[in-house]
Amino acid sequence: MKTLEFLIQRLAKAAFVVLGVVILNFLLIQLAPGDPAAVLAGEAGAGDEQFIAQLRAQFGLDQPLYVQLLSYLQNVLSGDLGYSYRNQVPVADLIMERLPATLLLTGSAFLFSLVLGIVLGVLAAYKRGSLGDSLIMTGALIFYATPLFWVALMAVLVFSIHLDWLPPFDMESIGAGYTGWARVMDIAHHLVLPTVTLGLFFTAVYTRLTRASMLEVMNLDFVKTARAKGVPKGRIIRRHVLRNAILPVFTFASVQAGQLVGGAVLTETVFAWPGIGRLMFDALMQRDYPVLLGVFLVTAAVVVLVNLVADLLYRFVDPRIETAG
Amino acid sequence: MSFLRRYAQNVGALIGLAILVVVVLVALAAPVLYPVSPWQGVGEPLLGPFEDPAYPLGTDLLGRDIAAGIAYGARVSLLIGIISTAVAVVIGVALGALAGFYGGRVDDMLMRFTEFFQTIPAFAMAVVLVAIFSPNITSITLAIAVVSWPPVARLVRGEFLSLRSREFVQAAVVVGQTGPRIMATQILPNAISPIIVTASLMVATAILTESSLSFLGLGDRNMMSWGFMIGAARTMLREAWWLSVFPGVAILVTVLAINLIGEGLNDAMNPHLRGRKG
Amino acid sequence: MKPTTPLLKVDNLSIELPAGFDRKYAVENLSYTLEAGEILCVVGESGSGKSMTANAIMGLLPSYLKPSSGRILLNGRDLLVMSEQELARERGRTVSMIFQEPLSALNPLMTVGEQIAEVMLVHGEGDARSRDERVLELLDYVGLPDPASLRHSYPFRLSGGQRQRVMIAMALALEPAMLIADEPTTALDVTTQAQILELIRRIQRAKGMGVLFITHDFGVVADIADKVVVMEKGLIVEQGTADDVLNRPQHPYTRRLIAAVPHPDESATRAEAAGEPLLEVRNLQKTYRSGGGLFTRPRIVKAVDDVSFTLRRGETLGVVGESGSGKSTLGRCILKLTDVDGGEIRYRGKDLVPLSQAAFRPMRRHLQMVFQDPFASLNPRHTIGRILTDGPVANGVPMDEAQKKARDLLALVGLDPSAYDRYPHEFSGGQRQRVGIARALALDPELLVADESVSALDVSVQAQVLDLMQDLQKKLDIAVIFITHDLRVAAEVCDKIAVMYRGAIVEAGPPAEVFNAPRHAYTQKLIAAIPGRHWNPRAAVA
Amino acid sequence: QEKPTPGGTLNMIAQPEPPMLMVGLNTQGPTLYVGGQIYQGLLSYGKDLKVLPSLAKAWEVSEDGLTYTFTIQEGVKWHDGKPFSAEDVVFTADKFLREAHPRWRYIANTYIESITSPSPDTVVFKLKRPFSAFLYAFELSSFPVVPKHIYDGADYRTNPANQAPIGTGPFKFKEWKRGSYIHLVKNEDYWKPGMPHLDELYFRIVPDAASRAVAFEKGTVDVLRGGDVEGFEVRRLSKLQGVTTTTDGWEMYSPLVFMQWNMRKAPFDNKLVRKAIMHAIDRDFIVRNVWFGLGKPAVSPFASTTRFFSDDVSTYPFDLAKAKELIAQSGVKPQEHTIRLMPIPYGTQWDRMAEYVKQQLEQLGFKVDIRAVDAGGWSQALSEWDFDITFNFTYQYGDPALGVARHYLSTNIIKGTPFANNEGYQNPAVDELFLKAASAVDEAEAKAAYAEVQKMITDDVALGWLFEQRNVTIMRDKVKNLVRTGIGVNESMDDVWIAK
Ligand SMILES: Nc1ncnc2c1ncn2[C@@H]1O[C@H](COP(=O)(O)OP(=O)(O)OP(=O)(O)O)[C@@H](O)[C@H]1O
Ligand SMILES: Nc1ncnc2c1ncn2[C@@H]1O[C@H](COP(=O)(O)OP(=O)(O)OP(=O)(O)O)[C@@H](O)[C@H]1O
Ligand SMILES: [Mg+2]
Ligand SMILES: [Mg+2]
Repeated sequence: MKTLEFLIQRLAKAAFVVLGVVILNFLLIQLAPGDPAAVLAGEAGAGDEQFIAQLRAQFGLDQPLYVQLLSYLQNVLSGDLGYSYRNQVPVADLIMERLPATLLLTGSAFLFSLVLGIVLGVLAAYKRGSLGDSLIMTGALIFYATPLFWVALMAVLVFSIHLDWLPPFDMESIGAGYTGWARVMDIAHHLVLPTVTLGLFFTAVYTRLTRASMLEVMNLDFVKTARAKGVPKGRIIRRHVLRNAILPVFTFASVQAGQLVGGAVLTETVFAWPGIGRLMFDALMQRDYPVLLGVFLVTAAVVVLVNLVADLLYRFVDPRIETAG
Repeated sequence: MSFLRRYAQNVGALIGLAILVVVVLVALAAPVLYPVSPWQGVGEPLLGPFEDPAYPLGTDLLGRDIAAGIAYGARVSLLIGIISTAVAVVIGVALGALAGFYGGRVDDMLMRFTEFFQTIPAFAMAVVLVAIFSPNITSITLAIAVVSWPPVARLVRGEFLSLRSREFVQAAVVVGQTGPRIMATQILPNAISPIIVTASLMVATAILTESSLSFLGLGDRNMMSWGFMIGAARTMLREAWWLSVFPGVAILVTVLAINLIGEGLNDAMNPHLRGRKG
Repeated sequence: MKPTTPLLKVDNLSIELPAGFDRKYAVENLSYTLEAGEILCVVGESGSGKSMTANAIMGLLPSYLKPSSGRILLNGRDLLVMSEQELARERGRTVSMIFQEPLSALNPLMTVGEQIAEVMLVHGEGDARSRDERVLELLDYVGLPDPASLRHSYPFRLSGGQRQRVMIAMALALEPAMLIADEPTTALDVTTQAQILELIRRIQRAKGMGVLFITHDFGVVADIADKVVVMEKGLIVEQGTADDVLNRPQHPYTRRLIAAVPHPDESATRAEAAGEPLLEVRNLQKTYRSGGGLFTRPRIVKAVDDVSFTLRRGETLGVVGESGSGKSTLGRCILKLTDVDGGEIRYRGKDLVPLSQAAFRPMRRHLQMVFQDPFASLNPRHTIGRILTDGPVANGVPMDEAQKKARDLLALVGLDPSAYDRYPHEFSGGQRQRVGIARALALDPELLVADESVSALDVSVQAQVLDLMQDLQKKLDIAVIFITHDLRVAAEVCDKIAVMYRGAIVEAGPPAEVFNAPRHAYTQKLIAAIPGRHWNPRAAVA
Repeated sequence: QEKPTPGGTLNMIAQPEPPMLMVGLNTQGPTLYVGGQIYQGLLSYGKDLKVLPSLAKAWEVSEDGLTYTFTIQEGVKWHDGKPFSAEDVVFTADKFLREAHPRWRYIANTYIESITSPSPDTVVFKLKRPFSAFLYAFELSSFPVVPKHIYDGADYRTNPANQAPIGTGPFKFKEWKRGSYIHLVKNEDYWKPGMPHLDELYFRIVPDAASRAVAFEKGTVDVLRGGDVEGFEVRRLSKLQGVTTTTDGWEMYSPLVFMQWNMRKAPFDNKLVRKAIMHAIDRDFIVRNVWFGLGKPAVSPFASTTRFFSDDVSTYPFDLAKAKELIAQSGVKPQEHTIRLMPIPYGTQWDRMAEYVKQQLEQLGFKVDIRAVDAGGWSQALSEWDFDITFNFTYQYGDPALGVARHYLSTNIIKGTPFANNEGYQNPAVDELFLKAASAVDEAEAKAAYAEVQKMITDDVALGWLFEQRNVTIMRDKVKNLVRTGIGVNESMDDVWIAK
């Protein structure tokens, strides 16, 4: 019952936040110079006033701002994200076509960075002060400090061009016509570089966080209790420290999940990954507002959802939550 | 000054500080070292590093000196990093302090507002802001500030929330100090160390963000920045590696240094977390 | 006729502190023995090295603290030369330990049953089923209700006393020969403390264990000790049988400690303070509501329930009661640090309840407070001078005047004038509490609320601060509301005592009356639980 | 000649990803590239700009230059199986393009009297007055023929067929995975017998320039169109083994790059300043270092590849001293002017060029502030005349009347569009000469007028002509017959084949 109530409350809050994000962005976008009609005219390589006026009327851009906002909100609430000015396709179709790619990429980067980060962080904390610790932490620091696109360029140069191990871009072998398992393997193969590129920065973050959290928990009283019970060090780390230390890492990770989508803009650009990060960037450059707003709405919804799921999991993992409210 | 001593005990932090001092000096001395604008072509185009001793890091395709670019780029990167962080910290501290100190509905409202900003991926938001306000140093700095304040606000809120109920704050209430005064003189000084630590890391992130924006073609075209240099030369990576490798290393080293400093500050300011070597 | 090898023999143990500490050794040349079936109490002030010996025995010292000389012989085997693996085998099996803070000493993410079973598991004892049975048995043995369901609970669901019982059950799981208890009852209520002490004594007798019991409370020592070791600054200053040390203390330090033990002064009956009532509290109500949502009812706590009393100038009212009884809330209501749900608080006839914060601010100077924690109540970033002048300046006193006053106050509370420019961390706990008192006095208040103002201090320091407060009160004719959980302290310093229980005052009267002839059942229970009641420290040092 | 092998897949790059493939509604480069395989123009043009048949197999111009009669191909079918007829051409010309295509609208409204189809295989255009460039207005980007049965009476822009276009071309639309690729397959019912040779076409979407180079290098794509990769990559890739390059196939467009300044504002209202700027810029340096030799310094507003080009014009060789002297003469104090330089947001080479121009203008003493904008901002600023100086380029479309005149005619000073006379150049003599040349029935007459006009415009320095772009098409050797006409890779690839 409590969980259900929690769920309803959180969903209401989530809806509110997403709506807020949409309004905020809608207003923000109005500040941009140039409107979609001008961009389309520019792209068409020609255009006269009549052409631009036609487009404006068609997009409803000749309406006053509040009318545009209201009708947009109305549409959104009824599940209609509008029509892409530039592509002349429903925004929802466009996003749905590209969302899976981004979810796959960010999801695997998230898992990759979380798992690797935690493993490395635990190792570093366990071997605190050793050479291994120093190596891990130095590595983490360097990946933390390296621009993502730089890693991407280098990775392509080394692993695709020189070593020819991994495909440098695309999500799958186009035109190869793989199906079933072969296709899965093909996509997995293509997924490696972008995942690692996008994930390395966060791996560094989680490594550092895990290590700090582990060290902090190791200082807590109950660890001393466990030692006093005669629990061996390995078991103390696994059973007592790790579980307690990982919770803050998870919390942080769930908040950070959204940031991965931001990083995906760059990764998708370099790796020609057909995701919504790139869609957003193109839509922005082309003033394709409905698409831009749609992407923001969907990413906001995804982020909120991820946080919600994380909170729910948290309630199962940490028995204290329920009373803390 | 035990704080300084604790800081000085941390070798990494000292190295970081030394590097940053060098970077700052280079930034300050740029106009003296390279009196000609870094945009001015001075040598043969596309000289490799050390091909001509006058241009030890080589030249780009317009014959501009890479070394000069890196020196001037230090100014821009540091400027953007520091100012955007300062702005973000001011916004974050103001909102976080109000939310944490007054709690209740004020807190609710401010935190909802913060959530709007946190729900939008920071980098995507920065891209949109810069594109909308057209890329120049002001819009870039502000965009980075706008996307980086929420964590500060949350942090400060948390600190204020917990400090608010501390006895010395209650004592200030009891002796009759007013709310704003208590926030400014009693609570803030005690919340300052985590803020400084966070801020130092934010400077590093801001430098990275600027470079990523430049990479996407959203940099200020009048300011020679490291990110711009990489962004401009990235497609030439294989033809002329030095164009992007040197600024890349500059970013890496600077961000690394700032990080080391941040961690050093963190360790020095939170003695109980200090890891002892055994 | 003693066996040749004692259960535990600490022989000439010294532990060096890292550079930069105020003394060279945490403990120095420590020697004592503990026999099976004996309770050895280690007493001494905070920082005297009590815990350090216990940790050394368990091999739980931080890695940078190494015993520099001496031996710790457990059943004749030197623990200091054992490897970590060997030690781990001994811990929990031959020697167990329980700690002061029962919440943080349990893993928050494991059920208590799992945590108890783990002791047996890591020592390879029994199989899953037999361990389960043993857990139930143990939980029952330490007096926990409904073991079958309780073992699936997480620690946060248990009360402090229950958690401490879990700790004890865990320590007993393998029936060790020796138990170390490091201040196991300090975090508990007197009533709970009494139960736990009783439990430990019972088990010790039944199992014939040797117990090393660390405490700073002589009352506890008087109740349970067979032998006593008194420590000061890392050194043993006196040791012997309980009777010898308690009743015939030799060392001046021991005598000083014992003299400082609060003890109700039965003889003194105070003159009823006369004059105008300064503060009248009538039917005060305060209810906390928390949580609650669409489907759940909020948690409602009546923290202050229909409380009324009158306080006159120069009078001291002691408010006592167990944790959570609403004492602090009452104090907070009077100082308007929280809003009130009903009733009146009349200060000089004027009701404070309806006043807004802004309207009340000018009156604040008359009602001041001394806080509990001398460490937390002083802003670590302000100098003592700033701390003392902030109040007057906020109330419109010119800076130079405030500064002069602050210096006077330092002298008044017995601090060096040089304290003015120093920071709180440069002072000891007792000194800080003096600063806290000076801060309250800086505004010339008429009423002082002292919420557990001495609980965080060592007994001897506590006695000094109490003396100071009584002294100042007489001198300045201030009314004091003295909040404490320690009946002995209240009885020593108060003119009147009010006993609170679940938000209500269940009994009130002069200390002698409350102490000697408690009427309410709760008061009776409270008094019965006071440790060391049968021992008169005054007689010991007379 | 070798005999074509049938079959095979050709991989190419669509960069940037086109908004749609309906050529009638969007004439962006990639739209034409992909759409050109689906739709076809009425005519096509050779590398020498000779008029070639496409959907029209024959054409006739009356003596007075007022009547144009086209005979269309027989047996042509739309991709949905419906027959193609003259009615489709009339619909395209009179309704669809008149409404949706700004360039055609201008021609139609200015010159055309009537469009009729007297028989199922002929279309007749009657003009109000002679228009010598008329025959050049029928290639793919100017006159893509669209199916009447699908668009007549429906809203053009929201027509579902825009998503699955129906044309007459050699390839049919199969699938478009946005952000990933566009897939076209062989049109089995294509009207040229035995064609196309290829089975499938893939146009991949690879947003990053470096990745595009990698794609070619690794053999993922077989063809790089001009602009797909940056200049220095062209140099590197063309040296690879088994790779052929050509600069052919751009004759129809012959893009010419220029600086566009706002002549309404100081200091650009001063002719001497404009001349000084021309002298201050080393066009050779730009072509060599910024564009890696892929171009030719421009001397005239007309591309040297076009018919009416004349080199008898005022020239402005690189000469900083002369430039400074001219500034001194002009009376303008450069330090008082901060010039906003707005680069066109089309890639890094354009940015480098902006930086070079900035550097040169600063040598004259001006302060220069580069204002980076994205495509939206650029269009807007240019359309609203809110700029000091920017870059732009023009396609020639085979005849000055179509591609060049629009930038200089004072009648074309229209707010709200980025491709008009945005600099605000006004010279009645120029207006008149352009008009005269366009209406000339006699080619020699036109030539004389155009020569005169080039002289005048270069002397006025209406724009700052920089260079003629030489776009390079890079392909694997196995790709045969790719660039055959003056519209290059936009031409239907019906005769393209891959050697085994
Ligand atoms: N982890 C530690 N690192 C360094 N010094 C320590 C540490 N723990 C204790 N000390 C020092 O060792 C001395 C003895 O400390 P110990 O904890 O044994 O005192 P205690 O008698 O148990 O005091 P309390 O009553 O406050 O628990 C003190 O001076 C203390 O400052
Ligand atoms: N801010 C609060 N919100 C909700 N409940 C509270 C709050 N403060 C106190 N309570 C509850 O009110 C009751 C009385 O608390 P109070 O702090 O007055 O007790 P106390 O007698 O001072 O206890 P202690 O001796 O532990 O200090 C307790 O049950 C406590 O849990
Ligand atoms: Mg201790
Ligand atoms: Mg209390």
